[in-house]
Amino acid sequence: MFQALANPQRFMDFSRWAAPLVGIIAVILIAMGLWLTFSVPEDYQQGDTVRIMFIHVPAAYMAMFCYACLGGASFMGLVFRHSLADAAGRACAPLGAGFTFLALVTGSLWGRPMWGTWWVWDARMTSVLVLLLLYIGYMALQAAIDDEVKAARAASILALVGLINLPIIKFSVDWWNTLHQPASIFRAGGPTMPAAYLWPLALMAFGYMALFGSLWMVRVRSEVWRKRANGLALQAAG
Amino acid sequence: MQNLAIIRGERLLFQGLDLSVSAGEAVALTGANGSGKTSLLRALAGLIRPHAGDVRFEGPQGKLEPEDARSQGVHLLGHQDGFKATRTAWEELLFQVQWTGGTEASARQASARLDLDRLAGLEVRKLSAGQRRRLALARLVASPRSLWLLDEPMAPLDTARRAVFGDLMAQHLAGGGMIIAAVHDPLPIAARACDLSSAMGPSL
Amino acid sequence: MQNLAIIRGERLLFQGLDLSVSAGEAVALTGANGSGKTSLLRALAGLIRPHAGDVRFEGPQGKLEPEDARSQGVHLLGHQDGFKATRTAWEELLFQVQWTGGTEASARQASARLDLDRLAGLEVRKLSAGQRRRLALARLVASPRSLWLLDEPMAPLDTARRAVFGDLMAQHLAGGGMIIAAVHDPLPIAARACDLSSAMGPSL
Amino acid sequence: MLDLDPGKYGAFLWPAFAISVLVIGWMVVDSLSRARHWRKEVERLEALRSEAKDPSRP
Amino acid sequence: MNGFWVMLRREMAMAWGRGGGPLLALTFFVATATLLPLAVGASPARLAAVAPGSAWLALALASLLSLERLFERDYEDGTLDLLALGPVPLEAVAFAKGLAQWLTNGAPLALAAPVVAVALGAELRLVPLIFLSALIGGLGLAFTGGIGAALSLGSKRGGVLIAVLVLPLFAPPVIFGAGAIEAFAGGLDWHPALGLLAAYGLAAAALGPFAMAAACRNALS
Amino acid sequence: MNGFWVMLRREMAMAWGRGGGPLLALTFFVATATLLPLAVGASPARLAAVAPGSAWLALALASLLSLERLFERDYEDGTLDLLALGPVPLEAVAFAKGLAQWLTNGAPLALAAPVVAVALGAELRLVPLIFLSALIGGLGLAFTGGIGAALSLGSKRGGVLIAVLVLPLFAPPVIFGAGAIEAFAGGLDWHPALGLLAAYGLAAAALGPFAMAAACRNALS
Ligand code: HEM
Ligand SMILES: Nc1ncnc2c1ncn2[C@@H]1O[C@H](COP(=O)(O)OP(=O)(O)OP(=O)(O)O)[C@@H](O)[C@H]1O
Ligand SMILES: Nc1ncnc2c1ncn2[C@@H]1O[C@H](COP(=O)(O)OP(=O)(O)OP(=O)(O)O)[C@@H](O)[C@H]1O
Ligand SMILES: [Mg+2]
Ligand SMILES: [Mg+2]
Repeated sequence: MFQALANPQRFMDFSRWAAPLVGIIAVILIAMGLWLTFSVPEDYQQGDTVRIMFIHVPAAYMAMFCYACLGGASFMGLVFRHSLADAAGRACAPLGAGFTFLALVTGSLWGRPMWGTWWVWDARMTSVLVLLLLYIGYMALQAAIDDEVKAARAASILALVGLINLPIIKFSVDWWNTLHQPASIFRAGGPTMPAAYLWPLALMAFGYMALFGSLWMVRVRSEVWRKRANGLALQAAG
Repeated sequence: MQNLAIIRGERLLFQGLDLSVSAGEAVALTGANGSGKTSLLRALAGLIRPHAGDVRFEGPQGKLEPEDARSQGVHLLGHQDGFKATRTAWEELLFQVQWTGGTEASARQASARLDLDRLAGLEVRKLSAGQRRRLALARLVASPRSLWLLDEPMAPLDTARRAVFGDLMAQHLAGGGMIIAAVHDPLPIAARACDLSSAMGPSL
Repeated sequence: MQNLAIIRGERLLFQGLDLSVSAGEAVALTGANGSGKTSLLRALAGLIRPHAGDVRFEGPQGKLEPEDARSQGVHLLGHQDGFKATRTAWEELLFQVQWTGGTEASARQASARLDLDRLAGLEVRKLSAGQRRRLALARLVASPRSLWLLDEPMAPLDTARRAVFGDLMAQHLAGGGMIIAAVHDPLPIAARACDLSSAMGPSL
Repeated sequence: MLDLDPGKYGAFLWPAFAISVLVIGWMVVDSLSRARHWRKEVERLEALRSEAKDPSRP
Repeated sequence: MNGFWVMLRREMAMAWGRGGGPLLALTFFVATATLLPLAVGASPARLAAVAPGSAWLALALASLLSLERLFERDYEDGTLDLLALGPVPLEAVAFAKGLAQWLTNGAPLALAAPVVAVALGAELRLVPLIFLSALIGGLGLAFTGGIGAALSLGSKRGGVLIAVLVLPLFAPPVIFGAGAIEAFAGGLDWHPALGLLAAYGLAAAALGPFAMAAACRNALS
Repeated sequence: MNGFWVMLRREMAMAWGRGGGPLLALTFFVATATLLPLAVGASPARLAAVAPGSAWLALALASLLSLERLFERDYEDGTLDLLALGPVPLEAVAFAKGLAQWLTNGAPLALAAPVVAVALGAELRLVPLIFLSALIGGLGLAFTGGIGAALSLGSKRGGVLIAVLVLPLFAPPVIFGAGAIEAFAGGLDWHPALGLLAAYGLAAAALGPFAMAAACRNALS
């Protein structure tokens, strides 16, 4: 799979139909998820605010998932020196930053009615903020070095170093007792959430994932084109 | 502007040096390593203060204030050329030219003259040693100042470019300019020799 | 250590360059500005990765790993000499010598050889261009490495010092060393010429 | 059966959804417009090149 | 005066140039403000009390970091030689540099300061004053900071040396700026503190360039 | 391993060398700690609450400032070329640099941290723990900071970019370090936090050199 797609031309051929297809799947999943989001009963404790969960939790998962992808792409780029891997990394970062931002904002909008505060500096939230800073650092570093190959390699090193933040985010709720919920889905012993909430959550989560997949492919495509355009411009300049 | 510079520098390195340069004249400063060529050029530019003696400038209308003469009539090109590694060659050239009193048009001309047009968009960091030196020389050509103080200007240039630079210097002199250049190899133009080694103690 | 280096570099700058140097041989790299002399030297030192082709080193006992050969057998002297402006000449020399495998005694000898003893206590910042270059050359002499990669080594030296440096190079070659030097002026020793301009497109 | 009245929590619920729509919308628009821009650029440069290569055409 | 504009334009271009410019300064600001609660603990009451002051502290430190490069690069690469031989005196060059520093770093930081303060728990009504004091204060920080940057030219440990030279000079604006906010929050008269802050900024802008130019000349000779 | 010692000795000599060395770092530390009360107001209760944490914050920022020079000078003046051709791999060079940074900056700052904290009003019984946590934390700060310094080589705005890259990496040690002190002060178990701090420092020292060396090679090429 990786070998096959590592060839830019083959990737372009594949993503040409895959990107729109996955995009359509994303729209369908999110539409169904939204429908369920507003039709499940209120939570007896949290009331209507529980509906924020269906956009908060998927965004939070995606924030971490994108960073994992970024780490994977960075690793491939560093080891195999493949330009498509660099493009893959570059494509992850702004999307990941977007989802992280959403996780922060929706979490904070949920925290106000639930905990009575917009923001507390607990470990979970802070480590998510650190994740956003890492995304920004990745993009800033890439922008600050002009040589593209060097920029990509430097940013990849940073991405790999930043990977340690992922377990910190994941386990922060277990290591420190904080305001934030402990894991109720991905935990040893199975999910503890009512099934009625599990469905919209799963739909939204997969919808977000598909959306990311589709946009990621679009962005990698534009990276490939950008490289090609730069090459052509250089040729034209002699 | 036609200047006449009368110079009497005196430093621990050398004493009682007398040197005067008039319009159209070139001086090739020679001397062993450490004999004070660079120091002399910097003293002429007013960057260091001579231990004794003084530097005077004269224009066609008589004496000039050293500050005015230096801020309008002197180009100093030392080992360091003042280019920012991450800006493009053209951005840097344009700034240096405008700063020293030239215009965008003259910068463009100088860039053509020194064969820099194809390098204009490159970052300075990527230029080779000789390309970078040519960029520095372009400033001298683009903004007219009458006294050029050059510190080993030709070292990194290849043979063809040395000839071009020789032409530029000859043209500057023909236009009434003055050149004082510290060199180890002979200049490609006729120049009065001034050997600093004779004015000082043992070489370092 | 007696090395045989076989080099096949290939870059956007030049293609299909083949060059091999064996013990006791010197190569004078020439070429117009921007023809890739500096890039070639850096590629030989392993600092940049050639676009295609590879660099091989051979010792008396056959092939050497490039890493080992470079970490023990190569001296690179570029435009930048790696001296800290605010440390003294001796401190810097001693560090560079020890780092490249020499000893304090050999540093002392090299300093005497290059006439640096009187400058040893000065801060590097205060050295003149030629004095500083001599300090850099002292490292080559003090720690024995067989391949010298030199980038315009002689530009700032005065005539007397060029002769001294010529002797040093001759001695290095006589001891089985190798030299690849990028130059614009001829070297003061017999050297095989290698012109990069011929292997590339139009000069920049 | 859609429950679109979150009561007193509307002030938190709706902004959360609105900002999600905005950010996701931005991601979509930015990705697509970038791709479009560079695709156009490649096409333009390729057209230029084929013109240059083919001197018979005006 | 043409030379002054050439200089100012170059400085602005270099600061805003490719790579983000003020964005990076902002990010640093935010990050510093993030570490504070981690360090002093997350209790909201405790944080809210120190919020405006800490925003000011972060402002001063963020300015400090971007200051180091103000002259050093130009000194090392020979630009300063060129600047000394230009059409306007070094004093004008120094003024242009300070001004550009204020416009490209101080102003964006002033925009961010209220946001950070509110995030740390400051009251919303403080926002305009925090912005204003940060903006005015930035002027003083830029010009006094420039003095430190020029003085430490050619020294071995520029960064830390600047900090040591400059922090005492930063104390008054921090006192006045944070004091004005404190006074306003406590319902007291905040005008005198703000006036002092403005006076300090203007004095720094008026006198700083002379000190900077003298320090540069000294480093060159 | 001889090369490693040569390198370590040089780095230490340059840091301690004429011009102050750690003294300057200490002064910066003290000055930052001085600005804090100015910024947040001098009320003793308020200050005492934030004292140990602020000492930690100042520690992180002081480390940050001295980091900028770790690789940049060597990169610009060609020393890094020489180091790349030395007898030991760049990873060992990076380790020597990080270690020297810790010994010449981290250790003195760790000595000063308790003093500053007490001056700001922390209780005396906290002193040993503040020292210990600052010392251990300094290891993590030195090595993660080195990563940022190496990554930003060859970029346009070294100083601020380092801050942006490094501050997120500084967050965990600040959390653990300040957390340990907080726990101790509150009578809770402070061992886990200190253990995490040590783990972070050791992991940084073990893995950081690889990242630094990779970044340096990348910058050189
Ligand atoms: C800005 C503040 C917040 C941030 C940064 C944040 C971050 C995160 C992250 C990263 C996750 C996924 C972690 C995992 O997989 O274990 C998550 C999950 C979750 N969050 Fe938040 N959160 C915030 C506020 C809130 C609030 C206020 C609530 C509810 C009152 C909340 C409820 C949840 C729930 C229920 C989960 C799912 C946990 C699971 O099932 O694993 N979050 N949040
Ligand atoms: N700041 C200083 N303090 C003390 N001595 C200095 C200082 N600057 C230069 N020197 C000494 O002054 C002498 C002259 O230096 P200068 O750079 O002028 O020589 P030069 O003639 O240009 O030599 P080269 O041909 O090597 O460039 C040298 O011996 C140098 O060591
Ligand atoms: N990082 C880079 N990116 C793009 N081009 C570069 C880079 N580095 C060097 N070049 C280009 O490569 C060419 C060769 O440069 P190099 O420094 O090797 O030349 P040189 O033969 O040493 O010239 P000189 O005699 O002027 O020193 C130059 O045209 C230069 O502009
Ligand atoms: Mg000289
Ligand atoms: Mg060269």
